[in-house]
Parts: sequence; C-alpha cells; structure tokens
Amino acid sequence: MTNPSEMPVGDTPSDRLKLYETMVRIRELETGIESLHYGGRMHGSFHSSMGQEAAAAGVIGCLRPTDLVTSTHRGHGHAIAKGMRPTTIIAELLGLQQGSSGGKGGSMHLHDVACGFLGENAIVAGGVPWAAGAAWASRRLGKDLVAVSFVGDGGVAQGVLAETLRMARTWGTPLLVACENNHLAHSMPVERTFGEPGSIAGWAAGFGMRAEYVAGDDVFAVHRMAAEMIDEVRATGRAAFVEIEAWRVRAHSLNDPDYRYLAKDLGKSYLQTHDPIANAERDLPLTEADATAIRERIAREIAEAIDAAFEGQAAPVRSATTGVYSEAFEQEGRLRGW
Amino acid sequence: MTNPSEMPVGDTPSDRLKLYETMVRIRELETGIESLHYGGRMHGSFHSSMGQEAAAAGVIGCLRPTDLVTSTHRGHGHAIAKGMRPTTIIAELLGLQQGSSGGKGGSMHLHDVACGFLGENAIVAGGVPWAAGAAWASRRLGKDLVAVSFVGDGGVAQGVLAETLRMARTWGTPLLVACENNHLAHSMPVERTFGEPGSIAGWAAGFGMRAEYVAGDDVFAVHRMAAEMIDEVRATGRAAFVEIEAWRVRAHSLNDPDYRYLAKDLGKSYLQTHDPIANAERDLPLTEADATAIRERIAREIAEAIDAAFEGQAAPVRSATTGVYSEAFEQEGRLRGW
Amino acid sequence: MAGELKYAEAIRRALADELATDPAVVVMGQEIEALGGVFTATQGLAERFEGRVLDTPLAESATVGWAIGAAMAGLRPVVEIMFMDFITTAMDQIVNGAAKLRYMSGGQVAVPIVIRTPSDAGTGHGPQHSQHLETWFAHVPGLVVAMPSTVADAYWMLRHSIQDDNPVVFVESKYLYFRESGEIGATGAADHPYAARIARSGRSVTIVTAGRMVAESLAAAESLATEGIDCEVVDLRFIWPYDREALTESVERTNRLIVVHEAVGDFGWGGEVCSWAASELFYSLDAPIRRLAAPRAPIPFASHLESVIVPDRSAIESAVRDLARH
Amino acid sequence: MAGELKYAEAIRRALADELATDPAVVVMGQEIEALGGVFTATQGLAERFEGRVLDTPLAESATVGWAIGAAMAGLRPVVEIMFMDFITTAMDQIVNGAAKLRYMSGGQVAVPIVIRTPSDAGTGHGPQHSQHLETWFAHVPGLVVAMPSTVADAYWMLRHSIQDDNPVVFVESKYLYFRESGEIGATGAADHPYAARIARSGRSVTIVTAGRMVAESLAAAESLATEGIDCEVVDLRFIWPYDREALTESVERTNRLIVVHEAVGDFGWGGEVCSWAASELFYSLDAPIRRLAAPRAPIPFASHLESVIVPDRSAIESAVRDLARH
Ligand SMILES: Cc1ncc(C[n+]2csc(CCOP(=O)(O)OP(=O)(O)O)c2C)c(N)n1
Ligand SMILES: Cc1ncc(C[n+]2csc(CCOP(=O)(O)OP(=O)(O)O)c2C)c(N)n1
Ligand SMILES: [Mg+2]
Ligand SMILES: [Mg+2]
Repeated sequence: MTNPSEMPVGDTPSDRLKLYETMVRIRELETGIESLHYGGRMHGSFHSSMGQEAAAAGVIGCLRPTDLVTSTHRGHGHAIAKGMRPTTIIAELLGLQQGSSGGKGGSMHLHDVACGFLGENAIVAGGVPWAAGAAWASRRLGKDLVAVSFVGDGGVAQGVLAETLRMARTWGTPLLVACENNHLAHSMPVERTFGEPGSIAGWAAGFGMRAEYVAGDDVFAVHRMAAEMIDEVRATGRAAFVEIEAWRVRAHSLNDPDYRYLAKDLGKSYLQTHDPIANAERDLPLTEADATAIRERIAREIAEAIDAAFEGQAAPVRSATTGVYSEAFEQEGRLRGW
Repeated sequence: MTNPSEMPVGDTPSDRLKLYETMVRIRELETGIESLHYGGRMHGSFHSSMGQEAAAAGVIGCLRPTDLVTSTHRGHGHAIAKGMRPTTIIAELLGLQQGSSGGKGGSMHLHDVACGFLGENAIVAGGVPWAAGAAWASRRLGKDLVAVSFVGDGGVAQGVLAETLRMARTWGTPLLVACENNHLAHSMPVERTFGEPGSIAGWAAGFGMRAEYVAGDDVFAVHRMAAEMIDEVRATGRAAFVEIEAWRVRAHSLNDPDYRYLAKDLGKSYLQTHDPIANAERDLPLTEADATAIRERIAREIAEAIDAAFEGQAAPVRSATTGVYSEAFEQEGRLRGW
Repeated sequence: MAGELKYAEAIRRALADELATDPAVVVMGQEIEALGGVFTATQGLAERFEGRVLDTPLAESATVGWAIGAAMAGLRPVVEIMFMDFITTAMDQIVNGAAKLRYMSGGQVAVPIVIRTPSDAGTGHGPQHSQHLETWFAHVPGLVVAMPSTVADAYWMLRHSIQDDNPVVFVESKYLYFRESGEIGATGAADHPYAARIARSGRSVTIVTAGRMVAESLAAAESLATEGIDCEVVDLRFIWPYDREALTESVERTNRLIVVHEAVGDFGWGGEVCSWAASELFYSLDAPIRRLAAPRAPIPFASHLESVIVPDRSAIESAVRDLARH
Repeated sequence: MAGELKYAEAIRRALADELATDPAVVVMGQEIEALGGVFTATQGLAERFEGRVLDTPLAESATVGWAIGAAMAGLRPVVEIMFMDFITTAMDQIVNGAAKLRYMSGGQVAVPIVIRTPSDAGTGHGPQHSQHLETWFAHVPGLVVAMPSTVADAYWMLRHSIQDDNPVVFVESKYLYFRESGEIGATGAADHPYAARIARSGRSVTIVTAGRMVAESLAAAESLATEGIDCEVVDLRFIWPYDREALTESVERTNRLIVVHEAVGDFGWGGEVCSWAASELFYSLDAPIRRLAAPRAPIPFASHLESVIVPDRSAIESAVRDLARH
C-alpha cells in the first residue's frame, strides 16, 4: 500500500503546477546563493544549475519520498527537488552548525538521507555506483524503491560510470542514470567528446539497457519520459539511462572566466528561447499574474529561508576533528590516546 | 618507402604458411613452458593462450616490425608473434639475467621494445592506454605506425578501457584494440557480463568507431579482417576495435582448479572441433607429412631455445634493488645516501 | 589436530559465521562465487549462502562504489580485491567515498564495509601482485587498517571488522594462507578490539611488527634467545589504530625498539611508529630506533631476487643484534 | 617589481620554456587548452604551442596511461590532475605503470612523465578538493615527489622535473598560486637538483618543511627570533629523494628537530623524516623530535573549521617554543 503522500506527481493540473513550482524554487535558491556570494556573505565554490531545472524537477518529480537520489557537484536543484529544506542548504553553505553537514561539506557535499537524498559527490561520476548499490541493497531488503543518479555529460567519460553500467547490467539494479547533457564539461564542448545530442544515450544503449534522449527545456516532456522509465525500472528491477539535453547557462562555477572559451551571451540567449520555467508558464498555461504571484511567493520563501539560515551558529570548532569515525570508535580513541 | 622485410604478411601461400608457423611456434612454446612447470623446473604463474593462437598470429601478422603491441597477462603468444625470441622469454620465466627483464618481470611482464613489443601488463586492461598513447605520440613524431592492444573479454568491464576508447575517439590515434573473447574471465562466463559473442564489438561501436567481430578459429579470417582494419587505422589515424571469439582451452592459470566452475573436458572438445592450428592445416592445405615436418622443426627450435635458456646465469642479486630509477639518479643517490 | 585451521580457512570461517549471524552481510568480488576465491577464502560459501556471495564483473572501482551504496542502504558488504596491487584501481571510491562520507555528510551516512585484500611477496607473483600498501590507508582519516598474522586473528579480526561501523581495509597475508595454521580459540583480543598482542615477552628489545613478519620475528627471537638477547615481539594487529599503550608499556621495559615490516621502508608505517616513539618515548630509549623493511624497489619475479627484498629472520636477527649491542 | 611573478605564473613560465626548448614536451589535462587551466597555469600556452597543450576528456586514468605510452614512444608528457584528490582515479597507472615499468622491463622502458597536481586547504574547496597525498607517492619505488614552495622553485623544479628521466609527481600549492610572488632567478638549486634549501639559517631548532608550510614556518621563525629562539628552516623541496645531507648538517648544529607539514600527521612524510633522524641522528638530538601536521580528519568546508586542521604560524610557534624549552 502506497501512502498517498508518497505518490510521485502525475499529470493532473496540480501535479503539473508542482513541477513548475519546483523549478522556480530551484531558480530562486540558486540566484539567492549567487547574491550572497556577490555580496561577500558566502565563500566556497558554487555550481549553478540555471537552465537545467527541468531535469531535476521532471525526473525527481516521478519519485516517491523513499526513493533515492545521488547527485553531482551541481546538485542544489536535485536536493531541492528531493525535498531538502532551503534553510539547511544555505546554512551548510555558510558553514553553520545547522547546515546539513554541520558546515563540513559545503556546496558540493549536500546530503539529506531522511528525504532520500544520499548526496552529492564532487568527484565526477563517483556517485553513480553509490546509487546503483543502494538501490540494489534496498531491493534485497524488501523495499520497492528505485534510485536515480545524476551525472553530467563530461562524467560519461569517467571509467567508473562504464563499470557501473556494466555491473548494473550483470547484477540488475533498479537504477535510472539521468545524464544532464548541458553541452559542456567545464570548457569542453560535448560535441568534441561525444558527438551530437543523443549520442550519449546511444552509447549507453550499447550496455544492453533501455536508453533514451529527451530535450531538457520542457519539464513535462522530461517528466513523462522519466515517469515511464522509472515505472519500468521499478517493475523490472533493471537499470536504464536517460540523456536530458539542456545548456549550462552560467559559468561552470561562480568565478570561472568562461569568456575564455564561450561567447559571453550564449547562456542568456539560450534562456530567452529555451528557459524551462518560461516554457512551463506557457504550456501550463499560467497567466502572467498567476506566474508572478507564484514566483513572488517562492522568492519570499527563499528569502525567509536565507534569513533563517543566518540565525544559525558557527559550527563548533571541536567538530572539525570529530565525526571522522563512529562515535564508539572515537570514544575508545580518546580513552586510549589515538 | 617500406623495406620489403618490413612488410606484413599478406595472402600469398608463403604468407599463409607463415601464419601457420607462428601458431605452431606459440603452441610449442606454451606447451614447453607447461612441461617445465610440471617438471618442477619453473615457478610463478603462467597463463596459456592455447586455442587462441589465431588471434596473436592473425592480428600481429598484419603488422610491420616498427608497429607496436601491448598485451595482457596472457601474452606469450603476442610476444612470439611480434618477434620476441623464445630463449629470452624462457630465460625470463627462469629468473635469469638473460631474460627479457633480467628476471625481474616474469611471465606477466614480458617486454621487448626492440621488436615493438611494448609489453604485457598484469593489470587487466591497463595496457590499452599505453598503446593508444604510444601510437598517438609516434604519429606526432612522424612515424607511420599503428599500435595494437590486446585485451580479454573480462577486461572490457574495466573503466580504463572505456576511458581510453573515449579518449581515442576524441583525440584520434592509430590504435586497434583486439579483444580476445575467450568466453571466460577466469571463472566468469562472458554471457553473464556481456551477452552473446559479438556484443562486445557492438558495445565498442557505441564509441563511434569501427568495431567488428570475427571467429577466432580461422587464422586466415582473422588475418583478413585485421589487415583490412589495420590498413584503415593506418590510413585514417583513427582507432578501431575487433572482437575475436575463441575459447580458453586451459585453466585460467597453471594451477587453477577450473573443475570448480567448468566441465573438465570443455577445452579438449573445443580443440577437437575448433583448433586454429588443425583448421589451418586443412585450409592451407598441408599434407600430414608436411605438417608433421613443420611441427617437428619448430618443436626442435623451441627445445633448443629452452636448452639455451638454461645456459643462462641467475640474475645478479644486486639487480634486485637497482634499475628502479634512471642510472644517473641512482648514482646520485648512492653518492648522497638516499 | 582437530581444531586446527589454515589462515585461509580462518578467513572463510569468519565470513561464514558473519553471513550466518547477520543477514545484512554480503560478499562481493571477482572469482569468489563460482570459483570460491583464488585463495579459496570463499569456497563453498556461495552454495551455503545463496545469493549473498557474488561474482562481480572485472570492475573494482564500481564494485567498491556499489558496496558503499549498499552500506548506505543498510547492508554490510565485504569486498574482495584479489591482490592488493589492484586496489589502486579503486582508490577514489575508498578515499573520497568510504573514508570521507561520514564526515562530509555531518554524520548522516555510515559506510560499514570491509575491503579484504591479500598482500605479500614470496609467492612468485611478480611486481604487480605483491605490493604492500597498507601505509596509504593508515594515512587516510576515516579508515581502519587491519593486518592479522595468526589464524585466530584472521578469524576474530575479520569478524570484528565486518561488525565495525567504520570502513576497514583488511590486509591478508597471501604468504600465510596455506602455511600458517592454528586454532581460532574462544575469543579475539584480550583487552579491546584494536589491542596489540604480545606474541612473545622479552626484556632486551621490543620488535614491533605485523602480518607475515610476526612469524619471521618470532623465529629470529628464538634464535637470538640462545645468544642471550631476549626479544619482545609486539604484533600490532591493526596498523590504524595502533596500540600506543602496549608500545609504551613494552618500550619502557626494554628501552630498545625496532620496527619490522614487509612494506617498503621509505615512508612506510614503521616511520609512523618510530617517530611517534621518538617523540613520546624518547626518554625511555637507550639506543636509536631501528627500522627493518623492504628496500626501495618493486617486488621482482625471480625468487632469489625477491628474497633480497623481503626481510627475513636472519635480517631481523642481525638488525636486533646490532641494536642490542648499543 | 618588474621581475616578480606569481607562483602560478612561474609554473606557466616553466611549461612555456620547456615547450619552447624541447619539442618532445606535450601538456595534457582537463581545462588546460580552451580555459587555460582552472588556476591559469596553462593560460595562453595552447595558442602559443599549437597542438601541444591539449584538453583531455574527463578520464584521469586513461590520460595518465596515455601519457605513459607517449613517453614510451619518445615524448615527455606533462599531465595536469586538476586537484590532488582526483589523482585517486589514476593510481593504478601511476603506481603499477609509471613507477614500475623501468624495473619490470629490465630497463627497456623509461617513463619520463610529470604529473602536476595542486593540493592545500585554505581555499574553501572542501573535503574532496584539498587532501595532501604526497606521502603515498614517496612510498612508491620508482617515483620522484616534488613540492615547491617558492616562485623560483616552482619554475626551476618544474623544468628539472620535465627533463627528469623518472616519473615525477609534482605537487603544487594551490594556496600559494596567487599569494606567493618572487623572482625566478638565474638558476635552480645550488648544489644538486634534489638539494634542500636553507630558507633561514638558525642555531636553536631545525624546522623541516615543504610547500605552503615553508612560508608559515618562516613567519613563525621571525616571531620566535624576538624571543631569542633562532630557527633554521629547511625547505625540503623534494619529498623523495629528500636531502639527508642537509638535514644531518642542520640537526648536528641545532640538536633539535621539528617537522611541519600540511598532510595528515599520522603516517605522513614527517614520520619518515623523524624516524630516519631518530635512527641516524640520535646522538645529535637533545630533545624528542616533534611533528606538527594536520590532525586525523578530512578538510572541512567551513573556513573556521579548516583553520583548525591546517597548521599555521601560531601552532608552529608554540610547538617550537615547547621544543626549545626541552
Ligand atoms: C574525477 C574528477 N575529475 C575532474 C573534476 C573537475 N571537474 C569538476 S566538474 C567538471 C566538469 C564536469 O562536466 P559535466 O560532467 O558535464 O558536469 P557539468 O559541470 O556540466 O554539470 C570537472 C572537469 C572532478 N570534480 N572530478
Ligand atoms: C585490475 C585487475 N583486476 C583483477 C585481476 C585478476 N585477473 C587476472 S586475469 C583475470 C581474468 C581476465 O579475464 P579476461 O580479460 O577475459 O582475460 P583472459 O584471462 O580470459 O585471457 C582476472 C580477474 C587483474 N589482474 N587486474
Ligand atoms: Mg556538462
Ligand atoms: Mg577471457
């Protein structure tokens, strides 16, 4: 029996609205983070998923709360879509005790196990086998769940991804690898390494698994494709792969001099024509007034979350050297002088 | 201008005979090594390529002496086909100074750079990027050569292979990956990881390179396929992949208890029907008398090589700790007490 | 003797007993299911524990990553890496994943996995099948490093490691698999799980060692005893955490310390033990601390070269003799 | 000043000068061609040296393996690994390939490659972008490990490493890239290429260090001088081989030794230096040897936590004060 609140979003008008709202929430959170950085109120690296919100919202929108997700260095959107609270994220980025990792992880190490967000991984493609193994183990433990692992186009070159797809084929695991092909791996154009959009899915199909391509500027299309694939993954326990095409709209990371390799307004012009948020407003459809109201409500929500995060305390200094091992182990060590 | 002695073998009767002789030489060498082991005159591990001789002879038969080869843990056949002297091999396996590595390498570390045999690698698939890089570098240095890298079916699961194929596609390199699908990766049946014969080539094609399958019990078929592909690789400077199907006829290594996972006479029965040496005798065709004469000549050759190897001296004890760094570096170290 | 097992059998017994006790335990690796392990450590287990002892494709990195994910989801995976040299293909998952996840998730994620892997020269496997790399792992915060030297420890330390909530790199001795036999006994370490073991008591010199070198050190100690040099042999058992209490107690009595290991000496774990002792036990030392370990070279194939590299009882004897003379 | 360069610029200049001098040099890595390096170390080089400074796919293991093959065929590849933590994905190729090939081929194969990679905390990059792993490589026979601390050394040591016939792991300081400036000068090390540098002469205590910690040690030394503690700061420059002559000479004068590094202390390279000294310089020492290094933890993200982990001048001061008092 599935609890109704455990049901993923479907295709009702309110479901579709939910997908839209998730995208707006991601956009607002990430632009909020950018402002904090530009205002000198935050440090560390930050990788924006602006323009790619449909992948996070569309794919994770198909999941149940108990389903699992692993993510990349560019994972704030995935975290939000999986239900992580903005305050916890911001607090983490501020290095505060209230942050999801108590300030030890930062932007590339968001984890929220309670809502099935197993975590980001700053090592490109390194999280894919985690998702595969977690899904496989959960299935063995009698849980009817699936896992989604996000990876970038660049990450497809990493050996561990190929190894994991091979192992997924051999062992079977209810895993969907969601590859966000945003046309760039930092400065490397996807065409140089992989070819035209769709080639990555073509390559993945060579592992003997279902592999599909979908355009990433239409959250409803992403959602339909993902829902169908995730249903199949859940039913069969077999892995699948989806390539979602978008564009990276911001620089690779906050202070990356992308003008060195990219026409400066490429991102902006992509958003003008392919912004998944604008597209969703058109397709839902939403009146401008309704859209503005939603965007303003969510902007307020995020602003409040940021304010709430700033209420937090600096992580205690002693936490820098604790929590490396289990509590029992560290206690034993203090006793015995390790 | 290619020196005639630099020409790879073609399709003349004497060329075809040469392929046959290479296979016989490999078979004789490897059965000789087995006898030395069984007679307690040799130690260490040994991986026989019995039944797979057509891959070594057929593919390497297309190469010029200046072309390059990297190999696996199961590489005696490749070494022989590329022109390495049996005495040097045996001496290495005996741990003698006259061995190709002065006794430091052993069976899984044969190298003979002078004849373009860059070497085996006991790390599965680890030698593939060496071949790719060496071929690429040679091309840059103005040499019109190609490299062949052998890998087993099991090795296709290793991440570094996928990475290398990706990089080969991106950078371009005159490389042929020759995958010997001998149906087993130690005890793992190829079907479990990859599927039917030909699936590995199918997977490799997903990298956007030419990938072919050929049956490995017919040296002339292997040779034809490889010659065509190597010509293309040489001409275009682009990588390709060939899957050569055979069966591992011996246990994985000399003392492997393969009865634990394999019907004991599987290997024997494969040889009865698919022995590439018997097939070549039939197809050449050779009379029984001619075949016997050739086999006996080569057996004598190998026996003499073994005897010659036994004339060698034990590698000097001081060599155990030298040759780790360049000579100049080690001299400096002796002077300064590193 | 009825109760005697080989070292390899003790490993197998420990796996079997953990599989029987804890349904969360699974065993993953190459050649462990159909073949039963290249060193027989899993022989018969796949049949006895259906679906829980599993052959992986030839993909160490994905295998360790998969085990990490499985551990996150509630299992206790034991991964076999066939030879320690091959662990180099999985370092990212071990070091950036298993070791750091608890810390970088603020305690949300635990990774109770064991990575079993054999090392040692002396078996003719050559330069890519013999390297001792335990020092690397001891240097990485978040990991535990076990290195049993006896049948009892092979058994009890493995059982403990599987139940440990921290990731453990468990270094087995392939030299001892079929050479060392003994009884498992009724229990593991006397004091606490990570305690060192006094393999031999003595008053003249403390030999600190682990793994295969324990037996070599004991043999050396026997022969040195006839010369009046009474060695204490401390078997560390764990390279991290290592038992500083036991070392202190021993060196305060003997006032002489030598560390013996098979790993390369330069930047090997002996350096840690020595320099800790040089700092903390300085005033108890009557002589310079010595290290005896492999020289700076890979492991050569030829056995007469290999034996130059690996410290043996006679090398230990002369090093200790030298030290005792000080 | 006209001749002054930043540390990152010195790296770039060394690459440029080697590219200009030796046609066999090629530079391979991620983001080094179109972007010019995430730390600008290759900026402008791809344009200047067409086809010789090349972006690779995101595949460290194949990249290092490819460089090994290219070296076998006569090139001198320089590989950039973007952050030292990522080198874990290429360990097999480095350790089982580059390091062992000369030996296991009986001298037939040389692998003159340089693997450049930055480490250091202090830049807010978090637990998977900050780890110091140089000790691992120093433990591996066949490798050279360089760790420059100044602009001159960044330049000269890199040039030397590219011309070195052995594989070199070249650990750059990402903390210093844009903070350290200075002149390149006319030549490298005075004595021999692997010689240590006496960064400051002194009589009371020898501080042995490298990389970013040299500047911290020098700052500590200045402040300690006002208290009458006269530190000698030895910048090792190479972790392997390390200059034992210079250490001997220094410790025989000061009779007190402390090793300072940013890598985790446990099983870090300080242990090697200390235990070598405890064995070889025992009778020159008037006090226990000290090590000051990072505690056993990953590098946390928050900067106030990060600064707990990384030794700084005040930690060095109090450790040295303590040692001088002995
Ligand atoms: C193993 C590894 N190598 C290199 C990096 C540095 N790096 C971080 S993100 C990135 C580009 C990733 O591209 P892609 O996978 O397409 O993700 P995107 O940034 O486009 O979201 C690189 C090279 C890394 N984090 N891990
Ligand atoms: C990275 C690595 N993992 C595991 C091994 C152990 N091993 C050696 S050969 C082998 C099977 C190889 O199978 P395949 O590639 O098909 O080659 P074959 O033995 O059939 O020739 C294994 C698992 C290894 N040498 N290297
Ligand atoms: Mg991308
Ligand atoms: Mg095979």
